[in-house]
Amino acid sequence: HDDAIRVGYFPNLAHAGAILGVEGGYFADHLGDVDLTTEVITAGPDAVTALVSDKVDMAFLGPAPAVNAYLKSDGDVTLISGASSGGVRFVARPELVESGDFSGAKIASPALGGSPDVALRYWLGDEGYAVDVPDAENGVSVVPQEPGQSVGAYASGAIDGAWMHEPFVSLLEDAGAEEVVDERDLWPGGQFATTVLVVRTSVLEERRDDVEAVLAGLVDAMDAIDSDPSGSRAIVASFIAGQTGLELDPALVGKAWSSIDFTTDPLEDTIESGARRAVVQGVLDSADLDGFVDLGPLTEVGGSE
Amino acid sequence: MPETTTISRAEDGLDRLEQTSGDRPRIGRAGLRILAAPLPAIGAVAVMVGVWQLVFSLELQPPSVLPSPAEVAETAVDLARDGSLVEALWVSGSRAVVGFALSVFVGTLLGLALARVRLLRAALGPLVTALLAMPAVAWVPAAIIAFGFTDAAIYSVVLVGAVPSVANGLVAGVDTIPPLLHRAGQVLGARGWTMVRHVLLPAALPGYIAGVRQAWAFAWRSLMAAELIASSPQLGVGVGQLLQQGRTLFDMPRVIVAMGLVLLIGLVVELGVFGPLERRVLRLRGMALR
Amino acid sequence: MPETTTISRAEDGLDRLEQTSGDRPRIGRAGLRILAAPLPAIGAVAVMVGVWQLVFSLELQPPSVLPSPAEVAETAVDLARDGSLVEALWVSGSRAVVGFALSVFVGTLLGLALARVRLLRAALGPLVTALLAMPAVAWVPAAIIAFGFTDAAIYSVVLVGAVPSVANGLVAGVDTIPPLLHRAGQVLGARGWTMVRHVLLPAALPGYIAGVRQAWAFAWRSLMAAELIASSPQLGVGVGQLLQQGRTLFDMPRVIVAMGLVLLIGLVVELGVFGPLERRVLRLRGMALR
Amino acid sequence: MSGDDAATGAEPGAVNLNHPGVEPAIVRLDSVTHEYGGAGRRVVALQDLDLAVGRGELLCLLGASGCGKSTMLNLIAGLEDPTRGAVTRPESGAALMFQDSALFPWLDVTTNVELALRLRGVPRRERQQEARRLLALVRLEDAAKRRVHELSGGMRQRAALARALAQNTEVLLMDEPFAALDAITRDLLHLELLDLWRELGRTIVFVTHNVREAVALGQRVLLLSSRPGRVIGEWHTADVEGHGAQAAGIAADITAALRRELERHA
Amino acid sequence: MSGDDAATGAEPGAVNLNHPGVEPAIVRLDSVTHEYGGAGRRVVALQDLDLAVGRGELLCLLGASGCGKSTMLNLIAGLEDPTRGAVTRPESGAALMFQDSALFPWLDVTTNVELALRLRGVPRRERQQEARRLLALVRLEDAAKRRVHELSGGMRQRAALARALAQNTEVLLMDEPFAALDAITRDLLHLELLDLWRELGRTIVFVTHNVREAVALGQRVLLLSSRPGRVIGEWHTADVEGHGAQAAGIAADITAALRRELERHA
Ligand SMILES: Nc1ncnc2c1ncn2[C@@H]1O[C@H](COP(=O)(O)OP(=O)(O)OP(=O)(O)O)[C@@H](O)[C@H]1O
Ligand SMILES: Nc1ncnc2c1ncn2[C@@H]1O[C@H](COP(=O)(O)OP(=O)(O)OP(=O)(O)O)[C@@H](O)[C@H]1O
Ligand SMILES: [Mg+2]
Ligand SMILES: [Mg+2]
Repeated sequence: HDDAIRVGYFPNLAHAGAILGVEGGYFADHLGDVDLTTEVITAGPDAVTALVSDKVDMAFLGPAPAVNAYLKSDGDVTLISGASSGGVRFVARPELVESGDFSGAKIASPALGGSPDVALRYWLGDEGYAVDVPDAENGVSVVPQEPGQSVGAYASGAIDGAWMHEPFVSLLEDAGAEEVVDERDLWPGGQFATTVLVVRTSVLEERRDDVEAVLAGLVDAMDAIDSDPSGSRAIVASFIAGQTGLELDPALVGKAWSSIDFTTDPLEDTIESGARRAVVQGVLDSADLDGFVDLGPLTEVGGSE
Repeated sequence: MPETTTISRAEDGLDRLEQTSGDRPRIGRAGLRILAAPLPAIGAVAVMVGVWQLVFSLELQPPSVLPSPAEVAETAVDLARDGSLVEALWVSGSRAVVGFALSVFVGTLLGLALARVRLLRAALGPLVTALLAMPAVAWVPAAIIAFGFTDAAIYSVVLVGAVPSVANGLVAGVDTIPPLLHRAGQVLGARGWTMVRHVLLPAALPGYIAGVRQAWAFAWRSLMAAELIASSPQLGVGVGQLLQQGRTLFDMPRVIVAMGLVLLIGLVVELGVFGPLERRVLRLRGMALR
Repeated sequence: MPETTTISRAEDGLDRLEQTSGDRPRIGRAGLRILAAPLPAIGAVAVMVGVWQLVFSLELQPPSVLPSPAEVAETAVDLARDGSLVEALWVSGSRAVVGFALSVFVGTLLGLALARVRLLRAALGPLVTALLAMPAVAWVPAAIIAFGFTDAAIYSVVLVGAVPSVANGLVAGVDTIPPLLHRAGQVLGARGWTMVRHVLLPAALPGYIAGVRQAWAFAWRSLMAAELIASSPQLGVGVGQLLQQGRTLFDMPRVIVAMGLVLLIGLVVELGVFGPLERRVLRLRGMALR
Repeated sequence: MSGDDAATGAEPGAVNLNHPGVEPAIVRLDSVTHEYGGAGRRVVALQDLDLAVGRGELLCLLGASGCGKSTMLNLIAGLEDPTRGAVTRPESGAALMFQDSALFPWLDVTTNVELALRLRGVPRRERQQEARRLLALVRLEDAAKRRVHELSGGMRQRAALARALAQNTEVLLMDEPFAALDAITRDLLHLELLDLWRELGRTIVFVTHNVREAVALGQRVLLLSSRPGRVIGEWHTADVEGHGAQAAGIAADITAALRRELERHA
Repeated sequence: MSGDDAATGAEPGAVNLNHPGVEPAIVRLDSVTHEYGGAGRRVVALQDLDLAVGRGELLCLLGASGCGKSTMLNLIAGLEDPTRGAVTRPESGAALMFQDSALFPWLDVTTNVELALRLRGVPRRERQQEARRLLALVRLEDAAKRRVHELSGGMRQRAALARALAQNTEVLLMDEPFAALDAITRDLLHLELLDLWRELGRTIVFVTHNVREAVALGQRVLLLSSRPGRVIGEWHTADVEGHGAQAAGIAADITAALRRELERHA
């Protein structure tokens, strides 16, 4: 097959496996003669659009958009690997953390129906708060918004806390917020999916070798992260800087990096339970993910599990 | 041989109605004309839907990417049933009207000041035009810092988006006033506000309407961005959020319904407000009779 | 008692230069005038920076939320040093120019068609105005579906944002042409294209320029949204991404630098292109001499 | 028709074709009615008007202000279509010099004239020279490079005249072309116009308020009534040229007819 | 100054103040020069012009097309400032009837006139009646509700006249006000204007190309030269009214002076 394989990913820390796979040449090594085309995407919806409309063959993205892509495309995509776990926490104003009472607070999440949003609402409900009933005695408002915006909103007093991924929670801590919950603590085994790799089902069927080559590259990249964390971190940080022109503060990168686990384990149970919660919250119509995950190729190349 | 033209207006059919009604309003047919005005536009939309159905039938894209008109209509009906369609129209529509009205007010004052005060024009004129190009999202951080998650934040983004456009339109309108009319006003003793009220504003009206029409678009686009500041129940779910939700959930029918709402509101405003207003203004001045 | 006015133009100081230069270009001083044109605008910007410094000094907001002018300047210098400032200006600037030029071309053709063909006007005119209000992000999915992550996707979003504005401007310009000039063209034997070329386009020019100026703003705003479709070293990092990155990490100095770039480009285009063009057109017609 | 007694010819409208020396009609209006405005505010500008202008004729039109003279020229030039009736227009179109000069404000005097030449199909090289010739004819050489807004009222009118002459059509319609000119310049242009008419055999319809001008210039003078506009008087003046007293007599006749017509409305 | 021999008075400009029956000057131009355009294309419209208009005078201005008559009225009305020299303007401003009617196209005939009344401070109730009176004066009752674009050229001019009269200022400047009117309507309006002048004691500066009109109307007639524009002839015509032969003689004089002036430039 002489068509290039097209892979999409984001320029952020949770995508370190993909970044390293490209920058370290691991994907290319395994693909051999087959060309690799990369698309650096900046927004989840665009990744889904590209995947479903056949503008990329595979994409790294969050579990919620991945589930969405699967459900909306009637199974046109298949989840074949995980890429990262953790790195999501709930931080809030110190006064609130101290009193442990969030009644009347405004808490930000990154996007309506995204995994952190679903987790936040679930947690709040679990704790006995009335979500989005601001007038109630124990009411809490969830205000989904762009993650970066929440930092400014916190600093100017417009929100009281946020349930988010790195590096935003670290930035919020810099602005004075304190940790309430590390989402890892809420999941059995301390792990839950934050980045996964999905592939167009037709590509998986027709070009299984190429898909397996990318997976093998990803496994190698994960190994490299394990064996040389600081070197990998430097490569990833410099890629992000080159891509976006944004030099991240090394201390921030270090802190965020250590709160993320890089693993090819898709942690499908956590994806499924996230989807079920989303259905309860009315974000999704169905949580029927039968056939979404196919770990055959990953097993083939010796990925974790 | 000389050519002979015989034309009898008595023979005019309904199909000549549009052509002759420009300078010849006919009593009794006026109502008919108002009802008939949106017909060609509706026809154009129908043709577009037809093309869309055709493309859909060719299966160039999977249905999840390019849904059929029927599916989108179904989504629209669903959204209408659970009230979110009406809510979105009401939330965004009322915000747009209020924000636009404020913008027209502020922009008109600013435009008048720019048009009349030479130094102000030199200092702020280029800045106002440059501001026109500022994307609405750029103002979002400032709006949140200043106003938090309130309607005030949304309105401030709308204002800063639409005011320069109104001001620019008015300045352009004033600039193209025939100097003779200005002089006539001077001779009649119009000064300061009376000059503005009785000469400059009416003379600049056609250009001003063109500017205000574009300002409506700026206001609406800014509103769509401002509505993404946050989706919170206090703020209500507008068309902007509907669009955003559709994008986030990769729900193409929802995206298309939201786009349809934008078009619908645009059509209603154009056919109901700007179009008739402009035609009236031009007709009374004997313009655009071609 | 009658009042007596004695005015000697020989006494005019430099401060009267602006006032008299409208209809009296002076050789030798022309160069001076071009150099002096941006001064008032620069003064206005300086005043704004002063106010900003004052607000900063009052410590109404923490410095992370409202950085000082000095800090922003530092960020700008850093970005300039590592070349990203120039890159952003170049990437977005070149895209804007190309996209805008395309939009003007397509929009002018569309506008002419709408202005001349009555049925087309009735069918598509309201739709074009309604499209004006469609936020650029709404087109992003369609652009990706059609073109993937390419420059074509970006340009398509820019076009669909700016073309309706150009077309509308031209239609408004044509609508406000004094009918007498159209008749004069008819009598001189101008028909079809010669009428358009020799009468309609020049006569509509002032209104058209006003429309094109707004279209530039639409094009630029759409570009800022379209640049977020994809970032890649091949495509380069534009002003839109710079702004987005600043927003993403709540890096206010970066946000403000990006906004400054938008303003800067806007000012350069206004002071270098639209302003002089408009003044020239109006002056040659004896308009806007007040 | 109170003005009829002042007319020297037969029934108005069809006359001129039987008149010796005038060729067959190049312009005809056959029971033309023209109305402006819609139901509520209809203005009948012309009613059942018959007119024939012979090829090569110089016809002067007189009439009270607002009686429909400009409307008639618009109909002949094809700028309006009659509400009822038929208009026969010259095949090659007609040049019309508007009552308001209607110059293009984005062009200077020379390019205004050159545009007319260009639209007529005159090659580029000849245009410049021809424009210069026409501007000299109307005594505007000095203002050749001025914009329209830099001209005085009379200069604007002369520029419009040059432009109309540049069209070089068989029929030339002139709507009060010399109203804003001083007596001497007007006399000069009368002579130029007569030269043009004689040498090139153009057909000219000339609207004026100056009765003496009409008598001096025209081969035939028509008087229009107002509300409704129709022909109420006709004078053949081709033969009175040079006969001062006779011309003065006709002028007095016409003025009297015009006065009667206006009194009828008072 | 080739026209001087035709003048009956002393040096132009200062004369009228010594002339019996003319009150002290209400308008003065003292060695006024007015230039249009910048360095490259300067046009000297008026040069070192002296003029004094007495309170209550009816002054007629004649001159070749483009000699600077409209410029002079603009200077007096305060629409332009002189390049050099001093202009003394009437305190209460001056009404100016422009050469192009300059009506407001967004208003109809009545509201155009009413606006002038309103800007003068006439209370709302009286405006309507006064506007109707003025429109009757100019014979435009029938077109009271028409828009400007629905008027004929002469009707537009009459509407502009009504508007200028509505201003009711001490000084009335009129720039070829009757050029587009038929002879009879013009005569009627001459009489109305003279009534106004006599009864209300207004000061009127009247620009025209019609020499006979100037002689018939004016107390004093000035002839301007062109390039540069200055006064080259002056005739006192207050006493010739009613004396047909004498008036005709002066008119012939003026025409001759005008011809000489134009020949000087040919
Ligand atoms: N805005 C202007 N810019 C440049 N030149 C001008 C301007 N207005 C008038 N002129 C010139 O000044 C001179 C005098 O013009 P003005 O209008 O005063 O003449 P006029 O005596 O009123 O002539 P007419 O009888 O033709 O109306 C003319 O040569 C004219 O071309
Ligand atoms: N566009 C129009 N709409 C309505 N009425 C009009 C229009 N144009 C002209 N009229 C009316 O038609 C009548 C004839 O007008 P026209 O311009 O032909 O008169 P005219 O003979 O040229 O007069 P003048 O000598 O004053 O120029 C007038 O009563 C005028 O008000
Ligand atoms: Mg007329
Ligand atoms: Mg003049």
